[in-house]
Amino acid sequence: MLGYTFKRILQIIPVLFVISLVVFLMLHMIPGDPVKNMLGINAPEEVVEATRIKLGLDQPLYKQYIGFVKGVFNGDLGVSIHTRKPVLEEILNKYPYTLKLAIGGTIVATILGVIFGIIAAVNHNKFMDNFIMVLSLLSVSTPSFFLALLLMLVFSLYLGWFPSIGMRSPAHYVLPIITLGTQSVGIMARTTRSAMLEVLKQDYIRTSRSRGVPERIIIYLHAFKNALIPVVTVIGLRFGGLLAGSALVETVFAIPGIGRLMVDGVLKRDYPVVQGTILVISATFVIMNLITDLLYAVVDPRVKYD
Amino acid sequence: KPAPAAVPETPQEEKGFKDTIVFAPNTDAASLDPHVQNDTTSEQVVKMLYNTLLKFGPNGEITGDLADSWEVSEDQKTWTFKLKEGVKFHNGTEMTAESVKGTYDRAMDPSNGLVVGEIVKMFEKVEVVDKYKVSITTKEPYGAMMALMCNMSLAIMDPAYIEKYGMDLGSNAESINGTGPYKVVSWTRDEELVLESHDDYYGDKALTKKVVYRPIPEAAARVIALETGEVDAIQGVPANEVPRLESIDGLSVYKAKSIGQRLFRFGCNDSIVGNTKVRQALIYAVDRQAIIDSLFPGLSYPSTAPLAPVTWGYANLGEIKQDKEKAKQLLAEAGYPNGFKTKIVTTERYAKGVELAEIIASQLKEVGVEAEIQVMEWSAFLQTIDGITAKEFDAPLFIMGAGPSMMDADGGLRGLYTTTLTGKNDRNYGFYSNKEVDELIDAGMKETDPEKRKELYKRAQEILYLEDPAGIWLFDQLTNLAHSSKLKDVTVSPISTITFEKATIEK
Amino acid sequence: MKENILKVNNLKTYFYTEEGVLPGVDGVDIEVNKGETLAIVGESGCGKSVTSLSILRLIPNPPGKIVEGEILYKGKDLLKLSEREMRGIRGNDISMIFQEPMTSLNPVFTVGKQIMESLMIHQKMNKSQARERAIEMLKLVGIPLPERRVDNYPHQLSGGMRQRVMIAMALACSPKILIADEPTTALDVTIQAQILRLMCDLKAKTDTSIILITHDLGVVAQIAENVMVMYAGKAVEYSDVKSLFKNPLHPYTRGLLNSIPKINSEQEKLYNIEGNVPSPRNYPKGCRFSPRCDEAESACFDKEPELINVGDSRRVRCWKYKGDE
Amino acid sequence: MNNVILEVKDLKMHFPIKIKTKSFISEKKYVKAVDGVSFSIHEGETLGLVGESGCGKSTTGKMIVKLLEPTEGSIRFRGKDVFKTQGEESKLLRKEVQIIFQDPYSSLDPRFTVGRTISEPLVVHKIGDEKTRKERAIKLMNDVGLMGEYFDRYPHEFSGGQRQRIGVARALALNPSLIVCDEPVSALDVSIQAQILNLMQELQAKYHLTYLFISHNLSVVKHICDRIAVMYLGKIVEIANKKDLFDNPKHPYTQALLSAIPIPDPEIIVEQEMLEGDVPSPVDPPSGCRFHTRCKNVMDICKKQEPKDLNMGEDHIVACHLYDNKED
Amino acid sequence: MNSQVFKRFKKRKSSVIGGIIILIFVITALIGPSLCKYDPTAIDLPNKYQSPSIKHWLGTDNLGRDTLTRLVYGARVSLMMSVVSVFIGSFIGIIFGVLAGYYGGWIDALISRLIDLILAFPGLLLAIAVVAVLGSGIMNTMAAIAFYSIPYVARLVRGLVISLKHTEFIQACKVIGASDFRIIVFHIIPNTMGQIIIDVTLSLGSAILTASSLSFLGLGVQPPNPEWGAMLSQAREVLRSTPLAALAPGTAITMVVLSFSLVGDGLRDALDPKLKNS
Ligand SMILES: Nc1ncnc2c1ncn2[C@@H]1O[C@H](COP(=O)(O)OP(=O)(O)OP(=O)(O)O)[C@@H](O)[C@H]1O
Ligand SMILES: Nc1ncnc2c1ncn2[C@@H]1O[C@H](COP(=O)(O)OP(=O)(O)OP(=O)(O)O)[C@@H](O)[C@H]1O
Ligand SMILES: [Mg+2]
Ligand SMILES: [Mg+2]
Repeated sequence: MLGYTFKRILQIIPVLFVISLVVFLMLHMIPGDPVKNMLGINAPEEVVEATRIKLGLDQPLYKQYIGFVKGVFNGDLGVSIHTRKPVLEEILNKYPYTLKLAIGGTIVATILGVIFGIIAAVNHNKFMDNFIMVLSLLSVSTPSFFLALLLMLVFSLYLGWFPSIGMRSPAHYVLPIITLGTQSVGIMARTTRSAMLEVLKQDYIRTSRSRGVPERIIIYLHAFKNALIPVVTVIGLRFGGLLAGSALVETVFAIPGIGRLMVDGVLKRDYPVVQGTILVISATFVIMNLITDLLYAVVDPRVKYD
Repeated sequence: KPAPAAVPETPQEEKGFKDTIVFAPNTDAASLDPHVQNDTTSEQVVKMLYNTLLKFGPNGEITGDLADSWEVSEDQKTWTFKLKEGVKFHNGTEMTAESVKGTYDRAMDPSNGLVVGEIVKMFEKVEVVDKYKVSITTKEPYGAMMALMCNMSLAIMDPAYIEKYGMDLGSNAESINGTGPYKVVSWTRDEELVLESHDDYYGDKALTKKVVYRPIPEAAARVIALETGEVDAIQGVPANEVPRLESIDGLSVYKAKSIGQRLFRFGCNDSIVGNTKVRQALIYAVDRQAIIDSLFPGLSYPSTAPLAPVTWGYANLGEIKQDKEKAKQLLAEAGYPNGFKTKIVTTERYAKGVELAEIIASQLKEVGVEAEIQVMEWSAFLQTIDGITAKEFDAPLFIMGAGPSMMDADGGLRGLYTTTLTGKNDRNYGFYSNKEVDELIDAGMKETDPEKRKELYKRAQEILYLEDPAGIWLFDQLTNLAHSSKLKDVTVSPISTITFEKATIEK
Repeated sequence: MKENILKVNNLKTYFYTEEGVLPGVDGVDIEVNKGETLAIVGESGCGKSVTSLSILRLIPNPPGKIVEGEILYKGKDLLKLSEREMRGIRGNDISMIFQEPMTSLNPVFTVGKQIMESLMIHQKMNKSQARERAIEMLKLVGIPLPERRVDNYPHQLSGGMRQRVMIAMALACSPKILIADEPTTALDVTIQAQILRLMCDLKAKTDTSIILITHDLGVVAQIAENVMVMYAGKAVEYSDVKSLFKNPLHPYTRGLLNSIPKINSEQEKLYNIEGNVPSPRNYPKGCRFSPRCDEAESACFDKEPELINVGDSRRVRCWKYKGDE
Repeated sequence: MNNVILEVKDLKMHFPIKIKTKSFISEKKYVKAVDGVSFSIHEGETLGLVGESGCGKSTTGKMIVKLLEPTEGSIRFRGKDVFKTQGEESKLLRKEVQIIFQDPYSSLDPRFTVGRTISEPLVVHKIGDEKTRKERAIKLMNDVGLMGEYFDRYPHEFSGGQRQRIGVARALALNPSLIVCDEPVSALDVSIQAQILNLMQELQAKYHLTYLFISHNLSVVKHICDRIAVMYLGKIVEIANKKDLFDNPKHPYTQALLSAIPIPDPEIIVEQEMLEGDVPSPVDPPSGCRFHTRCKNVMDICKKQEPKDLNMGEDHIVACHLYDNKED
Repeated sequence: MNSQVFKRFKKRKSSVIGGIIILIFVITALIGPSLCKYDPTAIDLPNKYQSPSIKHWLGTDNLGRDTLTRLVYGARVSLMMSVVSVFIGSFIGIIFGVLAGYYGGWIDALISRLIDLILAFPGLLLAIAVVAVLGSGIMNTMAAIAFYSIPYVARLVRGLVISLKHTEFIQACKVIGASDFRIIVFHIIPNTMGQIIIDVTLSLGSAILTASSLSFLGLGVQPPNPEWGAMLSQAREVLRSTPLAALAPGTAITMVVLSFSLVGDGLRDALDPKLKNS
């Protein structure tokens, strides 16, 4: 298992390498000049040129890329064009927020989604099934920025239960996590539901019944443990989705997260920031998938890594 | 204006005041390096932290700030400033002539590639006369020199910090050492910037101990945060929310005149729009009042010149009312009796940039001009508008925000409307070129007699505004600030910066 | 004489589906004696599994429902028990093994845990007792190194071993009746032989009654005492095994016996029953075998025949034997 | 009758599989599904191939119809190496060798009507026009005992036996000479199985077909085949004609196999010789004779040395050390 | 068979209701505009931000345009956009998926790596990047959404094809000498359609959501097109003073996206062979 983990982590490197290359090329395809963006519309041409040279943006693309890769290996993601701060520092400052959001969201989504999915599956095609699925899909079907505003209105302004913006206390996390988490509840519920439906049809469930195992144990132990296998995959995938989707939620709730950093970076053509954030987000995603794979071995004895 | 300040002698807390003001701008400061900052959000913080040699008084008159007195040489080229003594930076070191020289030398060094370099282009040298006296020599006489010395970009920094932090200066809390009424305590980017009053401030000490900046990018969220009381003041209230907020007990909206104007500039390289009559026609086709009423009611008023009234050198040329007949007639004279097809380029970066374009397009349609709207993301917009040749330029009508931060006509007109010589549009984005305007602006720059200068600029404005127009000036903006009614004496400058050096907030 | 342990009377299990009501089992009587093996044979879809699942009330509902009949186990009608009481019967008094050893074991639990579960539920054993018993059971079914195998997951075992585990699991609580639904169909001949041998041995040892469901007449001949032949949801013939093979009465039984290739005799051409097995969606009127029957007469097409007692405890559902009564 | 239509020589099929090991590099291992199989089929005969699940029967069949390319060895059809032909010739070969699969459910495209399924081979080989194809398809349907009016029906409307007939008709469409039958009746009910077996025999006579009949059911194989090859773990252990094999099985595995068959007659109590244990994994087959782990007659040599094919007369070939000395 | 699917589908009430809602929106998109008396783009400044009235059932927006009219026209834009983009994305995804699944080997390795790569990429960012490269606008938004959905479809199809490839009927086709092209076009693709349709239905909803996210970032559809996401995003800052201007498009988006999900789920239940006979 350890060897496997190590091997998988090594495998991540080429993936990240290619991702960084793709990001790099893509970014440079996007029209827009980071220097002008930074210096503002009134900046004189000479200053723009001087700055460009200073930032090394006048170099041929391949040299810029090599520089970037070299930097990465030295733990240096470059300096933000916009804020002049080291990208790594920016990311390290902001990543915890996003990570907390995404983890919180994943936990909310998983717990709610799994419970909903089981209830729906057990009541297949009955009222409860329909009701629960509509309920859990409702939030996914609402644009997240809109949902965020609605939640803020209701829970911060009208009810005064939670603060509206920022991330300064645990209470601040509630609304953003709910917004982000509920974006995945529907998918988790759907996956759990169909996994449960499928598992409940399996022969071994019939076997358990034939042995007189109480239905409760069959559903929550025998069936659920099997249904968990596809659900675990989705947790991994959704985690990546949450990371990416956090940009909007962070914007509305004024959270200084990495998602916003990334989107702002694209909008400002802050190449180093975009490269850095994507690298980190992709790495997280890939690592999350690795964790899911390892979790597999926990929930499914048929999977063995060594 | 907010009510007068509370009596400053007694400690604020005892008198029922809070010691912290929480303010939500729409973005975080990009940089707190006076030489680098070039946006309002950064500038207003820089203003809390630093001082310039001169400053604008409450009525637009120029008074001394770090400089006590100043004089200019016979040839109008050498300015000597006598500095206040005993001014302390936040870290306790004294501000001296060396500080001024160190600061300006950094600005003037082209290898630093600083935006401020453009502003100090006319400086020839900066010399220390004695510990509290410094002289600046310009290459040519410069009419707007005093206004220039008020510019926050020329705020005085600590050379030791310049040495220590180089280009990182102003990118984090530790690297900031100013003379201003507040100093930085902590700065978590995009989350929180905490300022604390500077005990050794040479002027009137700040009345509130702490000012916290908490940027909220989303306008609707900003309003909610104000309503829940999580923040005491917010910048940039959506115009349509103003009446509602005003009607809420305990909230107020403060509006101040500013240098800001919104216009759609002409791309004079365009074969159709290049025609003066066509441009005049388009100007008459637009109904400014309707636009204001629908998008910025109470937050703007129709422009009356290519400069806002608060700008030095402004000449009131009157509001241009919509006149469709005249527009059609001018179009006919220009050879387009049935109108033509054109394009409006806009960006969401400017408030309601898209809606403005939509309305103008619909108003142009009424005189037969079909305008397609192209909305661009800011970076792409910059790329299409800035630093390209006439051949590449393809924006017959494009949105612009203007306002000279020096509050002087020179800054408002020179770079923007004088003929470019480089082949690229530099700052004259629309390739506007009028010989007379070029001459007038050049003369205005060199003239040091204020009255004569005003005359020159008046003529230039007449040409730009309507005779051979450079753009459709729509409206002059008010700076608005929605705040808790307990917050008093916020300073809002004509350049839209919001500062709290005199502000108090009741419990 | 023979102690009757299970008696099923006129069992009818229908499926209420979108295509209408499907009579999966449509009137079946079963008698199982203590220590004996009853084989149920018949073609695919004739209702063998539904019959066995009905006995344990494991028919998925919806769509299935036992609409009529009695299932008397030791005189108690299982259909009248509460779900809770029924759970006490399942796995304890009557247990079942299924056709697919590959899919009938829960892949995420060790085989030991699965065997132990029944013991802990029914015999109220604690963990260590149950484990001990599980190991004992594994040994009983001939699994080498049972102490180690007990902690294996199903996927670590071969098909034959899994079927042994299934048997161990079914026998763990010493049930009175073991229902085996095609226990060897998925296995290779050599493995099948092992499993059948095991079942016979166990039966002799534990005096368990077995209901063996199969479509392999060879298997029937080897290990059953009594046989019930099903066709299209109905039992068409009851007999002891020797008489059945010697003298099949129902034309279907006869056809079935004739159409299997005999290993120990040469045939040029196999006998074949023309036509297809009818689908429960539209069973023919009259005798359900009539459309395929060589000997069908007009009466056969009109009216469903009764079960006719033909002596020696043999019963057959065919008009031909009407007169013999 | 005696000319060889298909000759298989030293056929091997090793499927690569990745086995993750403790070290970093995953070791490449192989499933030796077929590991040196040789036999030949004569024109018009039926050769049976029996053996336990996973011993490589289907893999052999698939190589013969070119669904798999062997790792080693050759398959000659009427003298031509199947895997060396190209272009037109290869296309012609395709017509000659067809296959019938076990599962009547998954071997038909659920979205194709019966008619389309049966005429598809004709379309592919551009034989005839639409009208003649339909005529031919209907004739084929009649041949296999399906009514022409079923032409436009979909597979799900048929029973398993009928579907298997459709599969047979499709295989016949191109007038092949050799048909590989991969367990064509093992998914069918006994009464239907008899129908299909009879049908196949009829068709063989009518069209002078040659069959390679793969099955694990010895009774069926005995019924339909002329000669029988017994496979164990990727190798053929014994080939003989039917009578020889059943009357006089040489290989201990064949003997065990035969005795394991339940005889549908309660009067006959066979003295079963039980095979203990399971079939070993084809990834790491036992050394020497692959059967030695389960063989009742195992000798020392069996563990070390692989037995050679021995001819016991009358084309009765067996690979077993028991008969080493009997070779002359 | 289809009638069976339909029957099973009908068993799920929420899906049926979802289907009806979508039908209503589709009909609205098709014939609604001809019933509207207002021009969706005609600016009427004096009448901006009106509350609902007999004249303007859902009030007006910031430029005095009738919200209901814009909603109705928006149905056309939003639905068309999602359908076209998902269709294009799926089409390309199917091609890649089939190539990877059917041919295996290095083609598969290449395409699979590519898919993994794109999937490891924050999805929204991908859309942003595409729009940033191409510029905003309906066409480019569609391109972005299409691009965004390619890897998902490709991955799905690849899996389906791999399992289909080993089925006996595909093997039978090979044996009769059918070309790869024939096998792919006539046998493999039609047999993946059921799953693809489920996937497409589910994607249709997320396409509308992606479009609205892009609008939120100022990268969406260009005015004066009444795309729902753009409408919502424009009206969000006046959510308080003129709630309907935001609630109307917001609700429309939620309803349609939800309905697509419900229909997709219903189809999955109805088409999934594993869940048959339930
Ligand atoms: N869950 C169900 N829903 C609908 N019909 C069912 C269900 N289960 C069984 N049936 C029907 O009941 C009939 C009897 O099925 P059963 O499984 O008992 O057959 P069988 O004799 O066991 O066949 P096999 O030999 O294939 O196992 C079949 O026609 C089948 O279609
Ligand atoms: N594509 C493949 N990749 C890897 N292994 C394979 C592949 N196909 C078959 N095998 C393996 O090769 C061995 C022989 O398989 P094959 O299908 O030929 O057996 P068989 O004799 O037909 O068995 P059955 O009676 O179960 O059909 C098995 O162990 C199987 O797992
Ligand atoms: Mg059954
Ligand atoms: Mg096989």
